[in-house]
Amino acid sequence: MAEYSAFSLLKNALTGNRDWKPAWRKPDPKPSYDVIVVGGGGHGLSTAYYLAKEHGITNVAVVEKGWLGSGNVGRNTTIVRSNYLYPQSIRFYEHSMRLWENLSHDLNYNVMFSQRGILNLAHTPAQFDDYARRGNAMRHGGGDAELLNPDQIARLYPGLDVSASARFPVVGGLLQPKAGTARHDAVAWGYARGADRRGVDIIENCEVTGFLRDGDRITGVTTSRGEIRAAKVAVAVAGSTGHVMKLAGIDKLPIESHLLQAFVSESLKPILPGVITWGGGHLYVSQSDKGGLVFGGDLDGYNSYAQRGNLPLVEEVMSELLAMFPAFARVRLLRSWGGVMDMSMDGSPIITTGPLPGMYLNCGWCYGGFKATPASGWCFAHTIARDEPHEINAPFTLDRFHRGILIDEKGQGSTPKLH
Amino acid sequence: MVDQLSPLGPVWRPGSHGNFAAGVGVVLSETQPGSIVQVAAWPGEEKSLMAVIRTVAGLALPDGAGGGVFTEEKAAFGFAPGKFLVVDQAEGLFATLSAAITSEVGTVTDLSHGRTAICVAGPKAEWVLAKFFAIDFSLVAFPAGAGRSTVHHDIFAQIQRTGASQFDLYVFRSFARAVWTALCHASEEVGYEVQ
Amino acid sequence: MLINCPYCGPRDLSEFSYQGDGNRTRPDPASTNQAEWNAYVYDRTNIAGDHNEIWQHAGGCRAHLRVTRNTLTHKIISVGFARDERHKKPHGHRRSGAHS
Amino acid sequence: MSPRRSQTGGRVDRMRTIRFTFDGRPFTGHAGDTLASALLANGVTLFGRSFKYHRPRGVLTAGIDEPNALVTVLHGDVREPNIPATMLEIYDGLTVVSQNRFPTLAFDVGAANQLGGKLLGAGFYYKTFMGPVFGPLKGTRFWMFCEYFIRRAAGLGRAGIAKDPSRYERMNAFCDVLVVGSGPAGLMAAKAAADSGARVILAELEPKFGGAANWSGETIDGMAAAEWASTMVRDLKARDNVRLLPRTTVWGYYDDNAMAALERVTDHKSAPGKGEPRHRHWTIRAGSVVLATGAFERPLVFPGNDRPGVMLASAAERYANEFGILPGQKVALFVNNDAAYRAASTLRKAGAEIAAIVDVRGEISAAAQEIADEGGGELLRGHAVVATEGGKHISGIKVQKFDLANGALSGEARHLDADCLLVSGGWSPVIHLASQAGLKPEWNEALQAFLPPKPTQNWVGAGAFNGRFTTAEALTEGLAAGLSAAGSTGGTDSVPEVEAPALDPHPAPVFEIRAKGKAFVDFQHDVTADDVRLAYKEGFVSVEHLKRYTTLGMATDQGKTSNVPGIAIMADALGKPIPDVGTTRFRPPFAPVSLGALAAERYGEVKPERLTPMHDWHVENGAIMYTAGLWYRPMIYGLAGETVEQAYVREAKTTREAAGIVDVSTLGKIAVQGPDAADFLDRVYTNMFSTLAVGKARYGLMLREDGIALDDGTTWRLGNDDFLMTTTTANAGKVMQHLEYLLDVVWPELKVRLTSVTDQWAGAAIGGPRAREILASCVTGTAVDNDTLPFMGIVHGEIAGAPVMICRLSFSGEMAFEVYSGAGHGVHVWEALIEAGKPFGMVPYGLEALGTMRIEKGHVTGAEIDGRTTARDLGLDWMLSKKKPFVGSMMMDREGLADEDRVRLVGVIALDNRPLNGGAHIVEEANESEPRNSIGHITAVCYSPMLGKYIGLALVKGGKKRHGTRAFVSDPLRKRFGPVEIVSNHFFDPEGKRMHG
Ligand SMILES: Cc1cc2nc3c(=O)[nH]c(=O)nc-3n(C[C@H](O)[C@H](O)[C@H](O)COP(=O)(O)OP(=O)(O)OC[C@H]3O[C@@H](n4cnc5c(N)ncnc54)[C@H](O)[C@@H]3O)c2cc1C
Ligand SMILES: NC(=O)c1ccc[n+]([C@@H]2O[C@H](COP(=O)([O-])OP(=O)(O)OC[C@H]3O[C@@H](n4cnc5c(N)ncnc54)[C@H](O)[C@@H]3O)[C@@H](O)[C@H]2O)c1
Ligand SMILES: Cc1cc2nc3c(=O)[nH]c(=O)nc-3n(C[C@H](O)[C@H](O)[C@H](O)COP(=O)(O)O)c2cc1C
Ligand SMILES: [Zn+2]
Repeated sequence: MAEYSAFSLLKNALTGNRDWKPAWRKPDPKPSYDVIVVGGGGHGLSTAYYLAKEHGITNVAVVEKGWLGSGNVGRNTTIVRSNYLYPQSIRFYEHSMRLWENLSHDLNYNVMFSQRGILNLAHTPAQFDDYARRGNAMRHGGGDAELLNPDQIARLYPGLDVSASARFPVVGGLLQPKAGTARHDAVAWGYARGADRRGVDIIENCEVTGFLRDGDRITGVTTSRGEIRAAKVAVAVAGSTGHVMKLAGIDKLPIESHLLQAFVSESLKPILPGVITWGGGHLYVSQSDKGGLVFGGDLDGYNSYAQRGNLPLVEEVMSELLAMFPAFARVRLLRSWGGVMDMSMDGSPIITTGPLPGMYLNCGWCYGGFKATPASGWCFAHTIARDEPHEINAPFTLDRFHRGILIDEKGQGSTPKLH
Repeated sequence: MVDQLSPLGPVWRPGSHGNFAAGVGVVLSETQPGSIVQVAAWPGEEKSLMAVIRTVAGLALPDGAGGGVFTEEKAAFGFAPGKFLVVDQAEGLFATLSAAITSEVGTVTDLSHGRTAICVAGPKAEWVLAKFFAIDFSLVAFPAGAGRSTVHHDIFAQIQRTGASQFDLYVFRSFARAVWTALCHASEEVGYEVQ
Repeated sequence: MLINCPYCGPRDLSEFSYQGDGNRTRPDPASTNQAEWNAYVYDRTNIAGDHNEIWQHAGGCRAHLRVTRNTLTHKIISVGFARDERHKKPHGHRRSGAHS
Repeated sequence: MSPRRSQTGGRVDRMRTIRFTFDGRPFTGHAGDTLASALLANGVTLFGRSFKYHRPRGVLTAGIDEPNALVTVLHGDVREPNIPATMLEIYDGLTVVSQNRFPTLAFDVGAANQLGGKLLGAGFYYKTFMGPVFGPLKGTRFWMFCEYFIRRAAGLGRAGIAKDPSRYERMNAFCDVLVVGSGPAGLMAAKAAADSGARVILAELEPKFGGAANWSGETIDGMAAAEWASTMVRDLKARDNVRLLPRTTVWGYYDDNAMAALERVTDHKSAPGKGEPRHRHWTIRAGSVVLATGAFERPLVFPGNDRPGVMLASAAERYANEFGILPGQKVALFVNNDAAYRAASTLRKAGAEIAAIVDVRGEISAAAQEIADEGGGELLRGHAVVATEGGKHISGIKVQKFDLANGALSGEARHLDADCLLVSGGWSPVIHLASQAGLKPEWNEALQAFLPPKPTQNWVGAGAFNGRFTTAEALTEGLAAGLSAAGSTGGTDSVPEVEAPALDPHPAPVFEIRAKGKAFVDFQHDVTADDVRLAYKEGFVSVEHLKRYTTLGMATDQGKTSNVPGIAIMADALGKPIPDVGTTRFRPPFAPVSLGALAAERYGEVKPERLTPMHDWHVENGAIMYTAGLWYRPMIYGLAGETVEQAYVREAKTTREAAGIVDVSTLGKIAVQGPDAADFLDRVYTNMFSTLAVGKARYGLMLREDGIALDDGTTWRLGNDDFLMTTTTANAGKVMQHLEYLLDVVWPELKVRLTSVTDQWAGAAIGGPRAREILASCVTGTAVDNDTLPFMGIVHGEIAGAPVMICRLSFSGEMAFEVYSGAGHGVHVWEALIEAGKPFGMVPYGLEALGTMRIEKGHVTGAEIDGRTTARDLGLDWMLSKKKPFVGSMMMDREGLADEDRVRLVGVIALDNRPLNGGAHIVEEANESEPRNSIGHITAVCYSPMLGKYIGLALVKGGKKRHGTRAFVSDPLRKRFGPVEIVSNHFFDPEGKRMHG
């Protein structure tokens, strides 16, 4: 019997819920491993899981400086989509989408992946064409996309201001039906449990404070819980990339750490069927299963490792949300928070071997890495196991910036705060 | 000469509005100066530039960031390092200043059409302006004559205090109608009069 | 966050526009050193701690400021005009000219 | 038995009756009542249903910490859900409905969830609903099917979809000292700071200032505490340097003492005054802050502790003293500390019978003992409540002996009648604001409470906030805090005398009574003590995991009453001290804030409108307006019965055949002035400007630092040191910032000034074969013939008395001129041109015709310069000077940007004579059903009146090499597939004969 099922729930309910096991063990670090994954976020955990599952590498430790999932995986707006423009991106995120679609089964853990669709609103004919370009690119890359007119949109989203008198009237929208949301914490916990059950050591409260090296080669890490050696050290620390890589002597990277705030309203009865974004600025909103409106917008716009933002952005986001849904003026903000984003110079990620021998790097997720969690771990595991990228992540190199082979979805160039 | 057309158009509604039962909180007006000129000194030339302003416009600018002066007809204030806005109810100031300021000293830019001047006056002027700008309008922090550059979201504004409870706002002409509408809206609560 | 503009005084964050890492030096316009250019355009120190950065007082005097700010706490340690800092640098920068 | 209003007492205005409805039933209350107090006065104790099990719930508190009594306020169609009844001041016409119940509050089918019991424990949904691995419900479908029902059961109130007509505003304030909270500590602090001359703001979330003084029943300075508070408030009100903000919750502590506060300006009124905002969003920039936010009382965790009729002791005291309400006739108390004894005394004096005081402690202070002695009722020391009895309201309790040392229960359970149970589990200082900066609060063992962290910002604390739970201490600390915040070294003020029973502020360390039955920790989210233990068992032991796994503290009250008990239970399970578990992270807002308030003045008008000088003319003359960024621009000037396509085709055709005029005032315009201006332009443009003669203009292209195209436009040399640069409408701001950065940061040695003069000039472009004649007929002061005004030449003249500057340049490809006049003269000049054009058949044209003509000419704009293309991609390599470096020159040739396989600008012609769409892709294969292998996309389309065909510009791999070849437009999104010919982007008059005339 699967460890988790309706039946096991019932059985445990009858026995007073006495027999549940910890979702993952709390082992002390061993002196050495085949692979150390630095960072117990979604990507680190899925990397460990796929190392074990796809490559049979189970002598793996995931070291996490705080509590598991305390980074961005535990604080994102949970949007999963693959509505990209460039073929490289479409291929990667479509791969992720396929993994998502079977993830709860694969992990025997309900990650509540719900394909409720994402709708991008367009407010000028030029923007509508731009979305059509992207939607068509998706269709040419094997993805799903549809264009909706304002009537169709109004029917999907009652309460949305589709009036012609709106400051930025809705002229149409791009819908990706397959997109949706997943329960962010469950993704971390599900991967952790999956990896744990396959033998991976998940070590919390274990901060990497330095790297062990043999000449140029990385041979392990020093941590707040002692030295740990490994043949391979894979870094997947998202917002902390700059800081952690400095510990390895890499002083500069095409990454800036920026602050992204997110917001949740009080619980409401269902009012938003899916994810919807506003094109007059930058805003995305959906409703959690608990009923809170979960939403966010732009970065605060300055380098930060603080996980905590400031008011101007809060006000900006609210004004945009209400431009869409004027009725929400009387809905109340319950909580706001911030995460540290590893913004890359073209807005696309990096999954690569190196930059030092014995090291592997996974970063540059900007604010879109949650949806990538399965594919990122899957590709990173491949890259670590085989010492070369899979063709799906081959374009996402570290040297592409200098070489000018950019994957700049937004066309913003090397201004990370604009991606 | 042809008169300048006000950008306020249909939103300019003279008279009293809003909750003025208990008196008018602010008086809003468009001052329509004939000349709005930006002069800017190269670093080190600020003093010579201020001297020219004194000779040409008869305005003795005080030293210090944001310093300014005003008379019935004219006004000048610093709003950025080495940069001043000089305003005259009469036209022609751009030509006079251009003639007087050499390229060794600085530059002169005509903004007579590019900026709209709005005056907010009255006991609630500080209160109304504080709804828009994150600067301290109290007299201690913002003395009479002084200038400030600030912004309300997308709308950039240069503001000179021209009285204990009077401010002149210079905003981009294309935004003037939006600013005016917003000012009227924000003033309703205290009652306002458009002159 | 309040940034103390040397001209305007302390002003709210909403008046400023972040212009990025202040540790970057733009190569001489005539430089043909590709690596230098690449580094200028793409590489960032991204310090977790006191960070040297450029802000423009875009909603104020529009001057660019060189700010030292702690990226862990957001505490601002120092502010000055970016142009002054630049003047203090040992090498003046050549005017542009033809490739040599 | 039920609560009722006592004959006297309280500070509601019994002379003023207020009518409101709850779930359709009419009720009355008095001015000064909250919905909670008014309903209690009417004997109502069932207020709502809990989140998960839909348990009946009453009111637990009297304030902002209320987890249970949440209601929805209706204003016609406009709904406001999840409002604590304890914070809702009643007014005539108030309409309230209960929530999270179906069909009624009393009979709710959702209550069946309770039967799920242990099945629905914390995190049950992670363990099931994965569904079958095959069949129609495979994969995510099954979960989505279940989710549908889960979502409907969850959620609390229902939001509406009708637009809220209210007004919201923001306010910026500056002060030396912001005092948050107006209890004894806050009032003292405000006065002390004000006395020392500081500018003070005092914010209080309640309608009345005074905090605990309003209901403590103590004596301060020989007056009733409430009286003392009123005196203080009168004194403060009279001062110029003090601003009092009632109904104002300070909810956010942001960097550098930027404090966010929400003032509920008119929520308590039947109708707002003229122009009055409903909520005002304050940003208060305070030199220093005094945090005097008091403390929240905590409930105890025991089976049945959520039954309506169970209430915090301090809340009951408040209902009695402030509202003249007896929450029950026969009141029992269950406490672990002294403070609640005062409540017993208060209620007894107000006329209630005290059934019993159940105290977990064996020993109590003399003061408490004294109160118990005078109170009648039994004092059961060393006892605990192990159950409550009753249905939707409490009718009795069960009590057992309790051993404080080990938490063991013993002896027979005894029944006691009670229609109200007051609980007190100690106090938690309101440290939320101080903790928002992220530092950890500090546990105080004696007080069994988390005290504020060390300051990281400029604040001082005072009173109960600091864990100083007596009024005397609050006053002393308030005075000191006020002085220190104001930077004053000493005042002459003395601390007022307090008369109060000498109760011991230290509670016994008891949080939970472990007996059989559901014992609630988080009332709103139905998190039980067993849920906490389940989380422990499954390894969710970090306090953050505990929170996320059980949702403890994630409800609308953010665990104000429940977090500490939950942490204590986890600590107990772990066998660790409470501080080792720690608190979860505090975040703004301290209490929920309306989104409308945060959008403030932007609610209803998210962005300002930007208008050209000729805007009104366009609208009056039939233009349909487009938004272009913040600007509005004419799309077409349609005639009656015309389609958009017919209109723009007519406009473009007329322009090419006679003349047309278009408003180009939105182009970005930057004055570039100074002796180094020409040098600077050479550096930032890819082509040369230093060689440009005065009185001439040149087309220029700028790259970004990374070598990608940034913007294009013409720059006019008006004087030796004086240039007028134009940019595209969309990029004006971006270009300005780019140039300012270079000048200020990179080349400060250059003497160049940049000024935005976009708004200074009105621009009208007039083009077509008759354009020159039209101009000649209305311009004075200059000739406009070929010699005086050659291509790219500039002249100055007048039109109808207004000075103008004319440059002969062309976007349409026609003989064309841009006429610039002062913006204030824009309409005047425009109308004169329109008048002059009449005899020549000139039409005004909009963006569609402009686009059509530029596509025919193959010019690029934002759709092609999209931040991803290089100069070469756009066919603009001819503009890349080899004689000088320029911004981007070293980066534009990198391998990825020089790649032959990149998309390049071409023209496309629809071979099936059907319209094309922007955003359509181009493919080589005639395979409509399986879109794949895109080789590029269409950027802009039109019907070309000159070619009589549907044409477009496209970025296609191979570019020029494909000229003359065929491909297909593939636009599956709009179901458009068909053959196209790829041609040069210069469709029309490629030699430019027409514009050179
Ligand atoms: C507010 C917000 C909203 C977002 N919304 C979305 C969205 O809607 N859709 C989407 O796809 N993406 C979204 N994202 C982005 C997404 O969450 C991230 O890109 C993604 O989670 C990053 O990967 P991760 O999960 O591995 O990162 P993290 O969870 O941040 O993992 C990195 C881990 O490394 C640990 N670490 C750091 N330094 C060390 C060290 N020295 N030693 C040991 N461990 C260390 C950290 O503690 C952390 O747990 C959002 C992000 C935020 C913050
Ligand atoms: N154990 C005990 O007996 C005990 C415990 C706590 C308090 N008290 C009593 O409470 C009083 C303490 O005085 P005090 O002044 O410290 O506290 P207080 O509770 O009298 O006042 C605090 C005030 O701050 C307000 N407030 C809280 N957060 C706010 C926010 N974010 N924005 C705006 N207002 C906010 C509250 O509404 C309240 O009015 C004394 O009278 C004391 O006896 C007793
Ligand atoms: C999708 C999502 C939904 C959330 N819903 C709630 C909620 O209903 N209640 C709540 O208190 N917090 C909610 N949060 C916010 C978390 O409490 C928390 O603030 C966030 O995960 C960041 O962690 P931190 O605040 O501990 O740094 C939600 C967060 C996310 C990402
Ligand atoms: Zn400034």
